Formats: sequence, structure tokens, C-alpha cells
Amino acid sequence: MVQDLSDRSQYPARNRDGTLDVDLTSGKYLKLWQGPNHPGITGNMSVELTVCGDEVVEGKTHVGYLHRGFEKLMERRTFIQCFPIVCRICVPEPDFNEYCYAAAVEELAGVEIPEQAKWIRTLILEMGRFNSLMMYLGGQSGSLGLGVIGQWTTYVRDLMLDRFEELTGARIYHMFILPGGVRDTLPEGFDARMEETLREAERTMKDVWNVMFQNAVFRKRTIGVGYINPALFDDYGVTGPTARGGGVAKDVRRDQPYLAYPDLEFEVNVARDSDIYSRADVRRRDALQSIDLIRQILAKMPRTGPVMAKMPNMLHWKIPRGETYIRGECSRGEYGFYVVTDGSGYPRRVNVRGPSYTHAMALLERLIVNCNIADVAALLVSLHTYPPEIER
Amino acid sequence: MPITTVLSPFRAWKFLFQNPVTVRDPLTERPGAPRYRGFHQNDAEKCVGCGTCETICQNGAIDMIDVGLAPKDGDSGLRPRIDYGRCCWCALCVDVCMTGSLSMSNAYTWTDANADAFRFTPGVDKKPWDNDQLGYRRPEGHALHGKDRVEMAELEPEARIGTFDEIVAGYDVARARLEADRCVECGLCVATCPAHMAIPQYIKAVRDGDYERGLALLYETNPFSQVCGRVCTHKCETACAAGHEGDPIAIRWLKRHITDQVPHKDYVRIVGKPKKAAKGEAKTIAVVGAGPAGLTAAYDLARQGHKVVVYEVRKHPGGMPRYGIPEYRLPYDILDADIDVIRAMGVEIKCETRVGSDITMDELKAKNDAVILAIGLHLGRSTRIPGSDHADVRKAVDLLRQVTDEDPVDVPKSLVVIGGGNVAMDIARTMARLQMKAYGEVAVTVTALEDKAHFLADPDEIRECGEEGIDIVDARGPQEVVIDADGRVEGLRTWRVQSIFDAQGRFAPSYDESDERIHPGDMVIEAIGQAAGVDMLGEGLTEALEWNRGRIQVDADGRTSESWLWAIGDCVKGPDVVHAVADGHRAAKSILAAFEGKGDEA
Amino acid sequence: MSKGHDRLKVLTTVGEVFAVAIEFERTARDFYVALAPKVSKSIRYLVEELAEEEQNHFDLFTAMAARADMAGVLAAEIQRPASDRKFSDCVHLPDLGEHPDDQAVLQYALMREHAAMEQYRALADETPAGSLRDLFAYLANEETKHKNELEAVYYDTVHSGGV
Amino acid sequence: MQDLQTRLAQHTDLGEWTQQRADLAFVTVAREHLHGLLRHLRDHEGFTHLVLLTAVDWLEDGQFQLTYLMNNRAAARDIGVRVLIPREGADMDSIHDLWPTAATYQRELREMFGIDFPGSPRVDEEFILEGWRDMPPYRRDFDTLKYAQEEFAERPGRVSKDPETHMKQKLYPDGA
Repeated sequence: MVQDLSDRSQYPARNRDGTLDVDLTSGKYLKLWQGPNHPGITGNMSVELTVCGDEVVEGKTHVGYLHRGFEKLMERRTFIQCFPIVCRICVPEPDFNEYCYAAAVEELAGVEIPEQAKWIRTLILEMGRFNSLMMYLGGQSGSLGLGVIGQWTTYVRDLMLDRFEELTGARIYHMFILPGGVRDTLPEGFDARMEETLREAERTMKDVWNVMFQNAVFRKRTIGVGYINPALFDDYGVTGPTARGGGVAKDVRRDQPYLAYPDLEFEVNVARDSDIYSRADVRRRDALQSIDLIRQILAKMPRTGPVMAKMPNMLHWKIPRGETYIRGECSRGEYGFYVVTDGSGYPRRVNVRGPSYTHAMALLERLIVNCNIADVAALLVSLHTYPPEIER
Repeated sequence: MPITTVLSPFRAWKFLFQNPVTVRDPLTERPGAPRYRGFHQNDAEKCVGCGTCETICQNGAIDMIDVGLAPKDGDSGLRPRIDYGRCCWCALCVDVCMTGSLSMSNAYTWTDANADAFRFTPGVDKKPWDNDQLGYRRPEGHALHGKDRVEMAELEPEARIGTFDEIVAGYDVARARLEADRCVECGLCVATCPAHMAIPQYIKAVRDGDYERGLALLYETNPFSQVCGRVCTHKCETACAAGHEGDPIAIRWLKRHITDQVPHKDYVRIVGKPKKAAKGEAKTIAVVGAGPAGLTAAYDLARQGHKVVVYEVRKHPGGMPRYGIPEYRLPYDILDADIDVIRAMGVEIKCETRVGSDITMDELKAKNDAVILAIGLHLGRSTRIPGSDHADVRKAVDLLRQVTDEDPVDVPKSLVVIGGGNVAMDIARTMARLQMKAYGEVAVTVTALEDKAHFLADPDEIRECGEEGIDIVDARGPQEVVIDADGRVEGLRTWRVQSIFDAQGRFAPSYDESDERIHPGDMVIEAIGQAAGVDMLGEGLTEALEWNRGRIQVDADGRTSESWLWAIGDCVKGPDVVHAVADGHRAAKSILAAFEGKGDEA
Repeated sequence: MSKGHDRLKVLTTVGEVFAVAIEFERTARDFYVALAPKVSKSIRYLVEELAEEEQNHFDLFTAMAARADMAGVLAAEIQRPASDRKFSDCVHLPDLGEHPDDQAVLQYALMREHAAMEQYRALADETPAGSLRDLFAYLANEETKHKNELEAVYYDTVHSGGV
Repeated sequence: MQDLQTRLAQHTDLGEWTQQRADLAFVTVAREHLHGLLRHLRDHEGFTHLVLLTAVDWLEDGQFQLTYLMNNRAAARDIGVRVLIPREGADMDSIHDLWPTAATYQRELREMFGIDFPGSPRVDEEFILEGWRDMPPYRRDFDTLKYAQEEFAERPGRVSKDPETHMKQKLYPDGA
């Protein structure tokens, strides 16, 4: 375990139970709530800050504003009935839930999905990654006052949602990756329209580069800010771009390839400095990589054959007793489903492991100490947090 | 900081000169994608109200409501109402829809100040998008349940034609579970089944492998479960929701599977012992005819602790299932096993006792608290065409009886059957087997008034006839049995039937007299229809009873105009095993009610 | 129509045709009324229905013949149709035995209705367009309907149960 | 992963080993071996990444299963360590000293399953369910449907008919 490196000599002493000895009436300290409604919060979550001047001496993450108890709800639903609700665990990148859930029950039931379905799933996951990263870029720049970037990225995200709509029949919650495969094949003319969208996305990414990453203000506010010591990564379960921004080339797509990833060519994006800028840049390059991967998928994927495995009657589907864990690399890091079955028609237990859970709880609470109030939003966003997956 | 990072952001100024990318709604209409999952559409004509959409909806957004449609075979009359306060547009309801009636339009914009407007019954409550062509349709080949029936092993035609061995092998456990798995438990079949058997429940028992529960469920409603598991007319399967977009569930074979899985010795234990009637409460009931109707009534009454004696004119009990249905469809030991269970309930069966001569109806009336008439349809009808009184013109029912009782039958080298029903198929196939045994070849011609599309026989029977080398000539109207100079039957002269039914579907044959054929045969077998032998009632009772178009008039429970007499089964309802079983239950219920003074004094 | 058919034709009056028709219906009615008590109660409904049907026809013809405006029509001469002989034959009573069954009764009734149907249809064909022709066409239609109903009953009674 | 099993078995009393995939195995150990095993896996077997820590309620058996899932990135494989503890008065030794992030998981397990981890930082602080007074809701005996019915009003006017029952009522109400 890495020791707390910050100099805490000027900050309040700790009580015997580890809590801070803060006397709010002294006038030295102030409690400040950032969120749940705050432009610098990526969703319904709040951070309870104790500040001294404009420096944070302690921060506590509060979640629960949209707790729906998905994991518990699934225990009351048949395996097919869980399918429509899992995507709702994570609004901006719902497809990982669909994939992980489907893959987990398929593995436990011994179902092998058709080849074309694997490619379509991969396509959807990359489209979802791109969209999620667009939201991130808008949020990260917005947290530093650059509102216009969010407008541009929302625009291309919307174009990608159009592609989602024509492929899956829905824009946000796609409900397309069923246990056994996917619902349908690509629609007529999809490739051409996707190419148009990708070109528009590339143009926008150039603008984002020029106006955000090449912006003195943005650089000033992010380079060297929000540093995470890579030695902490394992302590805090840091994965994905957050780890890759600190030089650790963790990527499930490469480390434990799934779906069509073994057939795709890509480099794992890394940056060295482990600050907000590094993480943002890794994500920017991830978005460009998604564009490339989507092109590769459309070029390589088979267009014939079934997209659903032969399945038993979904109304009575029972899965033998067992447990498994399925992970994938989502836009924010390792996303996984731990599923336990007991031979009945219902999951015994489903546990969703989202990267926000580790990033925005223990890690954030640690990083936030010594932070400037003005930097809290940028730091929080740089961990790419989606609160619903924390509380599930 | 390099100076470029100060200048670079100014490139955003270029957007000043660009057109906005936003859609000006509602000035610019933006339709949903062709696959978009918008508001539901339902073809209310096609929908059968099976409620499978409701079952799969994890949001509880669907209610099956009464929209004023009368329930009918295979259609509950209910239709799904969707609460859009709950719907999550996952479209599992569309994916699982058994008829394909449910779909989703690509309409997604709709505002209304009244929240209750967002709860409606698609296809019944008219909406602007009802006829939209675009929107989510279940992709071809995508299904959440199995569409194809699990194959049943059966004897190949070459192997079966020389013997009376049972043709159908029955499902093994693995196959039965696969087939049972296809059932969606909608229960539409239950109303159509005359005995209202607990079909979804016993199919579930097959899925669960709980055969004892399955058997108990069967015997609650049908003491001829083994028989019905083989030869039931399975109207339930025509009502099956799975039949709309695939094969109906093999309900009959699953029933048989349950009976096959439980050892016969365990039947009585599972079915349970009859009640003991309270002292002095036990009544005596006479049943005339030991077929399914009479024995079912006897079974029900005996289970309530009453004393039941069944009078049967033939050597063995069983009625038509024994004497009408050939052994290759229903082995005698299966029938005996069902009857053994009935006997185990204390029912006494007196065979070779002819009511009307050995004992009269008046005597039965005097000795018993109630009498049930279940005499079936055992008199074969004749066409009465010229030559039909020849000794080698036989009636199918008589010949089938002879075969069953192992009375000697003169097997002709070739023969012609008149009739297109199951009895015609039964006698044709029976005689074919006898011919095979005697001469090593089959020469049977079946002629029927109906064309093949309107045959009364089961399609399976017709197919199997063909497989067994029987020649079926449809749409032939018999005109004369041709007799040669030596007085021997030579064949059957027929005219082609141009049409047999008029536009209203009523019988109105018209012949093409120019298309005349003679079907050669040493014997002609008439298998056109049957009648009940009601002479045994005696003149007095015949006069006393009310009649309805040639049949004894009965109320819904089978009670005749004589308060002590019930008449049930084929003789009042027409031929069908499971209808007879249902009749037996109704009569028993009615008699029990009468005993308790709920009905009229018996 | 063949030449031979034409040669058989002789003239008759509408009045004569009507007289034969009334007799045809009357004898049939009497026959069924007399038969009813002889048959088993189980099929008596059949005979009673037939008697009632013939009574209706008898009433219709009688009422028609009695109408004042029919006098001219009845006197009109028309071609005697070829089916006339068969029709007249039906006036004679058949022997159905002591206790005929439903099939025998139905077969007889069908034969009668068929003859009547053919008779009126032939008369309608022979008569020039006008009210008289309409009348015969109407009668032919009536008999056809009746025959159709009987055929359906026959199918239900004799053929059903063969399933 | 046979090699790993063999090596671990040399110094830890391993229970049931389940090879789920080529790169994923689950192993059951007694609670007293857990801490040592996890430390060993982390320090000597390369399983440095604590993927998740969660519980499964085996209500019928009166046990909770705790699953500690660990990942060895270099070897691209995972091991899930299962520990069964009694449901009654459930508690478990904290592993926050091995992975600080474990404190978050343990705090959630405390709240959602009622499993105590004495010594784990802020383990008694409310996490998601601020103001919750009922039993820990992720326990199997907590009935979500019953809770929802008691806490929330159903939308009025909703009624649904079962096709089979409806047809019986309309077509053969007396059952025959």
C-alpha cells in the first residue's frame, strides 16, 4: 500500500476513529456540497467537501440519488426479462451491460453465438464507446468553462445515435443484444450512412483538437493537475483510460480479447503524465480509434448467416447452477458482470462491476484532498464517472 | 505555453458562418427509423388474446382486458392494453407474440395533457399510427420460443403394414421435455378441450419431470387419459397459440408421454382411493354401455362412493375405442389399463349382457337410483345404392368388431371402401393389413364423396393410408355395386362429384355423369356413417322420451325428459372420445347434484 | 335439347298443371300424415316436418288458383314439359314398408322434391317471359330450396358419424 | 490454471475448485485462510487487481458466499475466491489493508447484505440507502414486490384477466 504523500501538517488532526477533527464553528472550515445538481457533476451524485479557504481538506462521495436496485430486481426476473433492464444501469454507454449480461448467461447455459452476431456486438460496443467519449469530452471541457465543445460532441453523438436508431430501433437504450445473439442484421445502406457519420466525426474531432486540446486555458488547467500516482492503480482498482493515462497499457480488448477483437488491428493508447490532460488525450485517441475500428468491423464482418443461436423457449429458460465473470473494456475501463445461477429460471445473483465504482468512490476521495475547489469538477470528470453504475 | 495554443481556439469562429445543424421541430418532420420501436400496433383480428405478451413484459405494462369480443375456440377475446407509463419499448412482447399480430410503429411523438390517454389497447382504440407501414417488426426467423414440433418416432410403412403393432412410438423423456418447453402456458386450449383438461399444467409437469403430478392432473379430468393420449381428436391442438406461426404443441403426445412414464401399478395410488359414502348415502347407478362416456360417469360416481354397475353387450368393455379403433392406433392393453383404474374405483362391468333382452330398461329403472344410457353409435349406415344388399357388401363397424373379437373374416383379394372419414381409413388399413398377411399384397381402394380438401378423416390418417399402399380416390359418388353374371361382387360404379357443398357449405352434391368409373373389388365396405341402436329402449320408453331431430333430447348435463335417465356420449353428441369423456363428467355431476336434492328428484 | 324431346311435347293449360300440382302436394301431405304414427318417435319429427312443408305448398297453390286475376292465366295453353310424366308418377304413393326408417323417408322425400323442382323449372323454361314465367320460376326455386334442405339433413343423418 | 491450483494447494487448504473457463477459476476456502491466500495471490502470483468483492445469499443453506475476484493481467487470468460464512450475525475480516478500495465494497456489503467487516474504514456509514430502516435489501428474504406494494400506490384502474380463467367464466362457468 502506498502511503499518503500529501503534506497534511496544516490540516485538521484526525480523531482516534480516523475521522477529521473539524470544528465548523471555528470559521476555519466550511462544508460545501457539490451536487447533486451541479454542472461539474456527471450525473446525480454529490461530493461533500470540507474546505479550508479554497482548498479541499476532505471529500466524501454521496450516491443513491437514482438507486433502482437493478441487481436485486434481476433476481425477480426471468433471464429474458432481465434483458431490457440491464442497459439502464448506465445511461451514456448502455450496451456494455447488454453484452456482459448476455455473454454471462450464454456461457453459463452453454450457448455459442453465431459469428455475425459477434461482429455486430463488437460494432455496437465501439459505437457506444465513441458516444460515451463524446459525452466525456463535452463534460471535461465544460467543467473548465468550454461549453462549445459539448455542443459539437453532442452533435456527432446525435449522428451516431441516428445510426443506433436505424440499426437497433432505439436511440439511447438499444435493447438489441439478446442472450443468444443480436436481434437483427445491419439495415440496407447502413455502411454508407455510417461512413458519412464517421467523416463528420473526424471533422469534429479536428475542431475539438484545435479548440480544446490546443487551447492554452485548457492546457493550463489540466496539465499537471489531478495527478494519480500509478502506484495507486492496483490499490484502487484503476482501469481503462484512467490507468492508460498513467502509462499502464491496461485494455481488456487486448489483454483478454473477446468478440471480434482478436481479428481487429489496434494499438492500446497510453499517455505518461497521469494528469487530467493525459487522461483526456487518451480518451480523444480512443474515440478516433473507435472510428477506425468501426470501419474495420464493417469491412471485415460476415454479412450472411444467422444472428441468433438456436435457443430454448425463453419463457421457461433455466440455466444450470454456476457462476462466471464476463468483462469488457468500456470507454471508462473494466466493465464486468458477475452472474451466479442456481438452476432456476432466475439469476441467483448479478453483480455489476463498473469502473466508476472504484474511480469515483475511494480513489476520488483520496485525490480530492489538497485540490482547489475550482479543480474539483475537472478532476471528477477526468475520472469519467457515471454514477448510476456505482449504485446500480 | 506556445503561442499556437492561444491562437488555435479562435478557429471556432468559423462556426459563425455555418448553418445550424438542429432540426426545426415540428416545422421539419423527422420520422423514426424504419425499425424504430415506437407506439404499438396490434392487428386485433389476428390477435388471439393468449396473453404471452403480458407474461413476458418485465415492466407489468400489459393488461389483458375484455374489449367485448366473445371468446371462441383458440381466442380468449381479450386484447392487450399497454400502459405507456411502464412500457420500456423493449419489444419483447412483439418478439414473443404467438400470432405476429403485435408490432411497433415508428411513431414516437405524441403529447397529451391527460395521462390516462397513454394507456390504450392497440388495434382496438384507434390511433393515427395504426396503419403505419414502418416500425419494428419481428425480424424473420427471430423467435423466443421453438416453432417446430419435436419429431415423434414411428414405424416405417413397410414395417407396420404386415402387423397390428402400434405405429407411434411415443416421446422419450428428452424429446418430451423439448416439446413441452415450447408451450407458453396461455391456456387457450383448455376451453376447447371438451373435458377441459389442465393442459398447461400437465405440460409443465412434463417440463419439470414430475410425472406423478402430471398423471394426477390427467385423471382429475380424464380417466381415459391413456386412450386419449393416443387417439384423441385433439381439438386443443387446433386452438393452440403456437399453431399460428409454427406447429401446435403435440398436446396429445405429451399426455401419452405422462401415462407412458408412470408404471401401471402406481396409477391407482396416484389417482387416489374413492371416497367412502356415508352410511345409507350410497346410491346405485346403472350404466348402459361400457364406452368412454359411460365408464367416465361410472368412474366419477364410484369415486364419490356410489355403487355403479355397467352393462355391456359385447365381450369386452371399451366401446368404440376397442371395437372401432384398430389395434395399431390403440393397443388393447392400453385400453385395458385405463379400464383397470376405473374398475379399481369399484365399478362393476357386466359384459355380454344385452339391455332390452337380458335385462330391460324398466328393470334398470326399478333397481337403481339413476340410469345412464351411453350406447354409442354402433349401427353402420348403408348407401342403399343398387346391389348394396349383397352379402359381400359389408359395413365397416361390423367388420371392425369382427376383427377385434377375432371372429373369422373372409379377406377378399381386393376391395372398395365407401367413405372419407376416420372409420373408412380404419377399415381400409385394417383390411390392408389382413390382405398383407393373407396374400402379401394390398389391394384396397377408398372412394369418398368429398374431395381431399374436405375429407373428414385426420390428415395423418390419410397420409398414412397412402404410405401403406391404399388407393384413395376422392370426389366419387357411389351409384351401384356391380355384380357379375355369377352373382359375385365385381366392383363399385361411381360418378365424379363436381361439387359436394353449395356456397353456404351445405351438402348439395352434383355429379358429372360422363365421368363414370368402376372400381374393381371382390368386396365393398360401406363406411359412411353410423346410427345409435335405440330399439333397446322399448316402445314405451321411446314414446315417453322427448326427442330432438332423431336423437334423445337431453339438457346440457345429459339428463333426458325422464328424470331418472341420462343419455350421454356418441348416441347424443356424435362420435368423439374426449367429448364422450366430457359428457360422462357432466352427467355424473348432474346425478350427484340430483342425489343431493340440488337438481330435480331422481 | 334433342329433337326427340321436342316431339314429345304436347299442349296443356296452366289450369291443368295447377290441378296436378295441387294433387301432388295433397297426396304427399296425406301420405306423411298417415306415416307419422307408424314410425318410431325418434324420427317422427322428420315425417311431421315433411307433412307441414307439403301443407304449406298445398295452401299456396290452392290460394293461387282461387285468385280472381288468375282465371285468364289458368286458361292459357302452354307446352307440356318432358318431366311431366315423372312428376305425375309421384302422385302415386310408394310402399315404404311397415316401419320405414329415417333414411327411407328421406330418400323418398328427396325423390319427390327433385321431380317437382324439375317440373317447375321445365315449365318456366317453356313459358314466355312474363308473370306466368316468374311464377313457375318462383315455384322451381321453392322446390329447389326445399330439396337442398333435405339433402343437408340427409348428409347429417346418414353420413355424419362416419368421422 | 492447473499449475496455479497445484501451487496454491501446497500451502493453503483449498476447497472446491471450479474451472469455469480456461482463464477463470473459482475456489472455495475457509474464512481463516482467506487473508493469507489473497495476500499470497497478490504478492506472489501476480493477482494484483481486485476486480470485485461481493456476496451471494444462499438463504436455503443459511450461508452467505463472499466472492473475491482477482485478476492477473500479465497472465490474463482470473481467480474468484469463495468464502462461505453463516448468515446469522454475518461478519468477515476486512481486506482494506490489502486493497484500500475494498473498503467501499465492504461498506456496501454492510449496508446491502448486513455483513459486518469490523475495522474497515467508514463501514457503518450509510452508502446508498440514506435513511433506510428495513432489513438489508439485497438479502434474499427482502421481498421487493411486497415492499413496492406497501410503499407505492398502484395506478388506479388497472386490471388484467387470465385468458384461461376468462374463457372458463365465459364459456363453461360450472367447469363442465
